[in-house]
Amino acid sequence: MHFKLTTDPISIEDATSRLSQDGNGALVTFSGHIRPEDSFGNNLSHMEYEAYVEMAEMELQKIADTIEKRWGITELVMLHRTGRVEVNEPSVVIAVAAGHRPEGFEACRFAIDELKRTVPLWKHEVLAIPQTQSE
Amino acid sequence: MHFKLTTDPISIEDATSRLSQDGNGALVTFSGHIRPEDSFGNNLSHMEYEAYVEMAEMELQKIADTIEKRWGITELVMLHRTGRVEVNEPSVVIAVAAGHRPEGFEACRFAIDELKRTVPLWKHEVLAIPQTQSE
Amino acid sequence: MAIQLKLFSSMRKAIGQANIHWEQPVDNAQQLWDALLEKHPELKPLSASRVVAVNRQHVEPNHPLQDGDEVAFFPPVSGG
Amino acid sequence: MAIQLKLFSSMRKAIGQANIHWEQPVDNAQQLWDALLEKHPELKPLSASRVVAVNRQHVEPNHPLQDGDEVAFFPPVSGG
Repeated sequence: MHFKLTTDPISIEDATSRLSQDGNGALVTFSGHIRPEDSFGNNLSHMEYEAYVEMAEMELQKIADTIEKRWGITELVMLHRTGRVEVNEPSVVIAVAAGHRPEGFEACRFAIDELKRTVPLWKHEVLAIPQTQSE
Repeated sequence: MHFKLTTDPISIEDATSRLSQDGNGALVTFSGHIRPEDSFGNNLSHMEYEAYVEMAEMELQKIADTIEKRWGITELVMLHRTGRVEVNEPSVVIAVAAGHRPEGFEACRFAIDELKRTVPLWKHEVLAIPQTQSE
Repeated sequence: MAIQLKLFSSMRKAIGQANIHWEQPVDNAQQLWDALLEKHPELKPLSASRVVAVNRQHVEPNHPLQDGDEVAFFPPVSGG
Repeated sequence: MAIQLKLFSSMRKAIGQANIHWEQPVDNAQQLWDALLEKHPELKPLSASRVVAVNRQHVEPNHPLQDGDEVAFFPPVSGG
């Protein structure tokens, strides 16, 4: 189990390189990326993530504990950006290695759902300022 | 949509590098790896995959068509090894980029389930020959 | 009648051949399998798990065959 | 009584402060929030969506406070 909050770019590779595949038949990853528009269709310049770091680490640990208890899975990596994240970049990456695919998919889905529900992180959309059109 | 049957090693990166993330908030990948033992606990030397290539490509295309129809997802990559695959290596990699995570997870899970159900590929376990013990 | 017959996995291994050029007249896939069994009784144990494809499409055993068809017999798939 | 009060996201932005050293006696988290509102009425619109953590654990508003506690107020999380 490994988790990290970081201002540096993160990637699926970062996450999977920390997993042991040995004996695990299934590897499931999820990454959440900054979409180019907000829900009103306005263009985003970028996203800013804020974290309550110490509490976030405790909540991530709880997610890992639940996954180990429920599915017997210990090969889990959760990475989340803080600070500025550009459009299309991943803000979160989760990777799970499991014996078989059903529990791999379930645990990965559970991890991201729980993260979004419980981990004290907040996103702030920064809109692109439209260029003044020249006449 | 891209699929490939290949004797060369495959990776999650191979798959994700062929996806457009633009506008897609969720990326879900699955890879299936050769486990070191068969179901009786015998050590595997490696796995051999056999394919009915022309039909496999048609079946993969059907899976892609269903995913596009059901979830509106076009960013899908499916890679599968043929021939010899070593223990712990991935024999199959699937990657899906979707607007949001529910359909990303569903489509990725559907793709691997359907692949295992319909695509004419067969695996043959090659057991490790135990070393003769010297007295 | 000319049929390109393909065998995969355990079917292929049982008779040691992957491709057979078939000329004996048959009406459908089931008849082809039965005729094949006469020549290769070692396939008999595999009858129960036989899957048939004609021209790369899954079909029922009674699927009619035509000159030039590609017919494949194989066990249930096990990819992934 | 010394409480380390932390505010995040919209709470932090509303008063322009992330950390407050709090010394006025309060019995529980709800009382602390009410006292904070008196000093910073601009937080009022955020009351309905207030989440409370004490010593980095989610708690109910009536959670009793002790000297040395770390108390955080923030809106619903939005990570991922």
